[in-house]
Amino acid sequence: MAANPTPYAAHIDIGGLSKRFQHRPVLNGLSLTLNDGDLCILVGDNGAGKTTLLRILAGLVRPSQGEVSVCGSSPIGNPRIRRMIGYVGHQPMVYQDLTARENLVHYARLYGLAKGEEVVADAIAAFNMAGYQHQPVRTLSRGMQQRLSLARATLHNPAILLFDEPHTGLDQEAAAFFDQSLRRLNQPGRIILLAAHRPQRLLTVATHVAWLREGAISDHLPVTALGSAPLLNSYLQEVS
Amino acid sequence: MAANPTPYAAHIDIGGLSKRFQHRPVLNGLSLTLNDGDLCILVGDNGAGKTTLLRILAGLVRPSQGEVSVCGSSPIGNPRIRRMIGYVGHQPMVYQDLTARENLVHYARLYGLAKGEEVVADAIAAFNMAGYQHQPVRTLSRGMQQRLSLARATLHNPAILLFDEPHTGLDQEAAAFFDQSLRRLNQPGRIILLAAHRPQRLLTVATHVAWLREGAISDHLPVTALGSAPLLNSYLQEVS
Amino acid sequence: MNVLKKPILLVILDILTLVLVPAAVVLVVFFTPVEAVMGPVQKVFYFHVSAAWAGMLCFIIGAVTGGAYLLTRRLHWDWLSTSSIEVGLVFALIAILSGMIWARPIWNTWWVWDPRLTTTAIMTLVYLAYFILRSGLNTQETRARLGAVYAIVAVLTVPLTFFSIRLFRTIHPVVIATGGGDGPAFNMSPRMLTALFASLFVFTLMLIDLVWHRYRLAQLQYETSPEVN
Amino acid sequence: MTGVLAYLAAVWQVFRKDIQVEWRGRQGIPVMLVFALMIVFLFNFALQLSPDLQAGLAAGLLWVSLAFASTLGLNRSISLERENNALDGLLLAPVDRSAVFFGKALGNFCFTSLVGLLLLPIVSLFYQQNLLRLPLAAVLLLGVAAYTSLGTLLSALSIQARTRDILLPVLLFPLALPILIAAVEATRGLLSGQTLAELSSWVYLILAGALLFNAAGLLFFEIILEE
Amino acid sequence: MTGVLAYLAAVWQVFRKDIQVEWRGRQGIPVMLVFALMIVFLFNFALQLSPDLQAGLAAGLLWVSLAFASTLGLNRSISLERENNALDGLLLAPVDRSAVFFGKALGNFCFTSLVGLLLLPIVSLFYQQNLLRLPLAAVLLLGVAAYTSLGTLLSALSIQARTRDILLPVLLFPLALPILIAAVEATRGLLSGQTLAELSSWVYLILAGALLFNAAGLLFFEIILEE
Ligand code: HEM
Ligand SMILES: Nc1ncnc2c1ncn2[C@@H]1O[C@H](COP(=O)(O)OP(=O)(O)OP(=O)(O)O)[C@@H](O)[C@H]1O
Ligand SMILES: Nc1ncnc2c1ncn2[C@@H]1O[C@H](COP(=O)(O)OP(=O)(O)OP(=O)(O)O)[C@@H](O)[C@H]1O
Ligand SMILES: [Mg+2]
Ligand SMILES: [Mg+2]
Repeated sequence: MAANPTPYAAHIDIGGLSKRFQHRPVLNGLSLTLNDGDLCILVGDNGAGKTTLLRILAGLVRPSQGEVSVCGSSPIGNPRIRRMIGYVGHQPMVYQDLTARENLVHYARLYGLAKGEEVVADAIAAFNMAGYQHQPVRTLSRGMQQRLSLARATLHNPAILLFDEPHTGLDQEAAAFFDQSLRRLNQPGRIILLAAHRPQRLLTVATHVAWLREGAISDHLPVTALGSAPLLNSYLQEVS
Repeated sequence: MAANPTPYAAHIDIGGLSKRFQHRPVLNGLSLTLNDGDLCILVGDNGAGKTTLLRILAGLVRPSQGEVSVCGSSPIGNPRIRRMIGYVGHQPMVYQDLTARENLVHYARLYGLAKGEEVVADAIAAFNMAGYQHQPVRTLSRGMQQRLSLARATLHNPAILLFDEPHTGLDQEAAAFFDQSLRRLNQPGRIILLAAHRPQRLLTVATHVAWLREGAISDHLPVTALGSAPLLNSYLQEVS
Repeated sequence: MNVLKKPILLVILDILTLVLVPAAVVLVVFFTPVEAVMGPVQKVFYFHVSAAWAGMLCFIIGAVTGGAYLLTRRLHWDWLSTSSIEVGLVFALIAILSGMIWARPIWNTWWVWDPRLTTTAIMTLVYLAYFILRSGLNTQETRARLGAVYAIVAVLTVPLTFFSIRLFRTIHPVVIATGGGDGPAFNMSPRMLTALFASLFVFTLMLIDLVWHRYRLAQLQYETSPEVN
Repeated sequence: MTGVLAYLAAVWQVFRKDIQVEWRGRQGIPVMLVFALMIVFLFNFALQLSPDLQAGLAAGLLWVSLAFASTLGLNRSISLERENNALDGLLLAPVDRSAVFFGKALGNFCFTSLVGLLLLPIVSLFYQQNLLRLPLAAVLLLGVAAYTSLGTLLSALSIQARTRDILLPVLLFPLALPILIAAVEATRGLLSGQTLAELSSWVYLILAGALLFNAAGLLFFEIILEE
Repeated sequence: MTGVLAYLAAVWQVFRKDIQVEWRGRQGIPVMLVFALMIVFLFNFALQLSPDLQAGLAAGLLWVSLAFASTLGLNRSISLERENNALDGLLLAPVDRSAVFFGKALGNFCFTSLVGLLLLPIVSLFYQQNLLRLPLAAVLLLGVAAYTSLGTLLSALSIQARTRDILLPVLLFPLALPILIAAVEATRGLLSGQTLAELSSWVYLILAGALLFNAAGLLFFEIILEE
């Protein structure tokens, strides 16, 4: 997790993006631009399409319509772009029968990391996984798996970080550590997009908030400007 | 979710409970008594054994040692006791290919609920699932599945409610609604045990807090007495 | 630790087995008559039958002790159950191999697709599957619990194998039959019978000895290596 | 009395849910049927069974293909319960776990026997034998009942293993072999003109299997499913 | 040049991970082997293959049992990727998706051919034929290569269906039939004393299949795997 991960500026540009499942539109002409150094929180009701949007950005889902550009190219079918993306989804995306460490080493190798072993050791230490690094994932508790998933996604120090409810299952300590990491990760050369349902704790870290409503981004503004958006503000504060 | 679900008082009594996986003890001589009307929040680090404890109480896991009594009997192999338990786990426990409504109807029938259709309709309305009640579960977002899981577990109006991180994936509105339901559910004749990592929002609802540490309950006290337990208090407040 | 100490009874059993097995070999080689038609190969007979008997007995013990585990939930029974099934598997393999060695000269082939042979092979596969099942399970308790259930269901193949020569037409001879099979059997002289019973007895002793050792191994494994699985 | 009724209601509800899932997807039965047909053809090709021999083979092929197809159905039936931990939901329900066994076994029985009955005219056609006879259908149903109840039992064992996706056939085939052989023999006998009475020993063997395996389910299902 | 090396490294890493999982569980190969043996026994019994016929059958049974066993391995190989969405992790990795295909196919090839080679002496024993010959092993490896590369391709298709657990054999068997027939014919020919040269048309057929299916994997795997 060193400084400036890419030689050029990170950038995400989405224009007129639509995604339909069957005939039901989930995303409907969504546009969003994220600039270098942004840490944008994505909020929205259950079923708003946050996961769908993140998966499209990660290149895992093909949009039905519209333009998606991550650092200048479409993320679909483009290994060079994939190299720059780290994605944490609802599932940990690891092998049940391998241990936590083996999974990380596997990913390090797959990403061709030069100092794989070292990076893995660092990640294990950082996420406090040393105690169970040699247990098969199958036997890990939910929070342990979530830590592993976070470690996996940040291992290769990507320029674009996509987090889908990353705090899920983390205990207080791990959640606090993750918030700190966010602060550290949020630098020039990187974009972080983070979907969350209770983003209050993140408002001090984030630079922007985007509200996904009825298939499109209804509001996208700097955290400092939240005062000028009473609706979004009340949505964020609804319950605390 | 009518009043007083059981003719007699709800009661949970755990004595000297141990659970080992292989040789590694996860629970180690844990004792805990919950009385009628308790709403106890179970806190503990990742991997502390919260899920294991709840699954043992639900009769899904056999303890290695010790006594577990739910309303006077062991929950293992006892349909009469199972009738009184509602459990929300990390997984939604529903059929992917059936719709949300069909799943609920299935459970209503399995529990032999007299007015099954009505109860299901109420649950769907309560958890705001009307919009997608006819979608197969496979296509539901995480939060939608969690609502379904909550509806499923409370459908038969059980005397013992076991919730494992029930807020996971719920949006603000659903989480607020769930907190209200908790308030409503917490009555004489019922015990609620709820595992949570960020229980601050629940402290106004709960009656007790139990801290699972090193395989046993290190603290178990009324919320009102939290002031007298500085360690637990600081654990709860660590990050907010 | 206490488990490391070998029980005195086991020591006696060890010695008995060590003495009696060679004695049985000597008995069979030197004191039984050479069978008229088949010649000296026929002497495989004593070990062939004894191994088959020992294997089946082991499988039955495995089922019974599996049942005991389910009733008591004490891991000792499970150790006994797997141990005897493992030893039984070895005996079953010996029965098959010795049968093949016998078959080669007299049926002029290593193997025929005869019901007795096939059911024996299938019984062996059933118990191979038992170990595959166990090795795929994650905790001691699951292994014990599901292993016991499987061992009880699987034991059905034992009577089936035993009676297969009665159920199906077969070239494998029937011996213990009262009515007699149609297969080419040979007449047993009293000395042959004595030797047969002697070797049956010795194999039974050996079975108990082996199972006991295997049981102790399971116990030691449990006590010493907290296998992370 | 109400106990018995509640028990039957639980069996019925588990069964009904399986039918519902099958109806929703309309996939399991077609896949099984196509697979069974495929095996019939595959063997004909790969083993180059000579035409004169084929008459006697009809019974064997019928049962082998049915056994394989049924394994698919059994696998699907249990993997349905595994996704999203739906099985835990069943285990939490206030019903006897043996009722779950009978419900699942009933579903498997219906699917496999449907496929079997559909196979009869098809195999008849390809092997110039008339398999469409009442006693033969009876043997088919009986054999399927024994096979699927054993299969249901073992599928609950196999999903707890790490290789859950592939373990079932290895556990099931050797144990089911006696039943299969008896079924093949009975079918062959019927085809060669014998009556059911003459084949009674085979039929009894199958019946004994069906009873034994169902009894095992009744006794052991609770034990198998606890964690 | 570095591109090619990176590509090969990716193939190797996917393959290596499959080996690692297999090594951890030590389950897949034993299950496949026992299953193959079981089929050999099952068929003999259920189809009551007459002894005089059996010599010619060795080739057919070898391939049929290997095909079934291999399907189990293929299923396991892909269902490994499905649990916990591990496949998404592979798809996110900055490697060509065709490299994922070749990695998976290589793993499947190794497992199945190991089982096949172990089967050779066993089938030899049971069918009084000497199958332990070099040309026969070569045909075996070639046939397995063709079969498993097709299987890997189709397994990626099948997991996206609702009936993912059971669809693979139905897709795979009919498409693999030409390969299987060619392999059986070549094996039978070798057993009856012909040389590889005489059987070259069969061998070429298998070779063509292997090349075609691998080309298909190269071309289509990316398309198959995107959501
Ligand atoms: C559970 C399995 C088996 C049992 C209980 C068993 C038992 C016996 C017995 C009691 C005899 C002596 C028959 C007599 O003297 O009249 C015998 C003979 C024989 N068995 Fe087995 N056997 C078993 C499996 C096998 C197998 C798997 C093979 C071959 C691979 C085999 C090959 C033979 C042969 C070649 C003979 C001599 C046949 C003859 O005298 O013509 N047996 N067996
Ligand atoms: N495979 C699918 N087929 C059909 N509909 C789908 C599919 N996947 C998602 N959907 C629908 O798309 C919508 C958005 O889902 P998505 O998972 O993106 O929501 P989300 O914003 O992540 O919600 P949550 O906060 O609950 O995680 C939902 O209405 C869901 O039902
Ligand atoms: N099947 C299993 N085999 C081995 N160990 C297990 C198994 N299930 C759980 N464990 C271990 O038991 C411990 C407790 O797990 P559990 O899931 O109960 O924790 P938890 O308190 O719910 O944690 P979290 O907050 O992360 O959900 C962990 O160390 C875990 O590794
Ligand atoms: Mg989501
Ligand atoms: Mg947990």
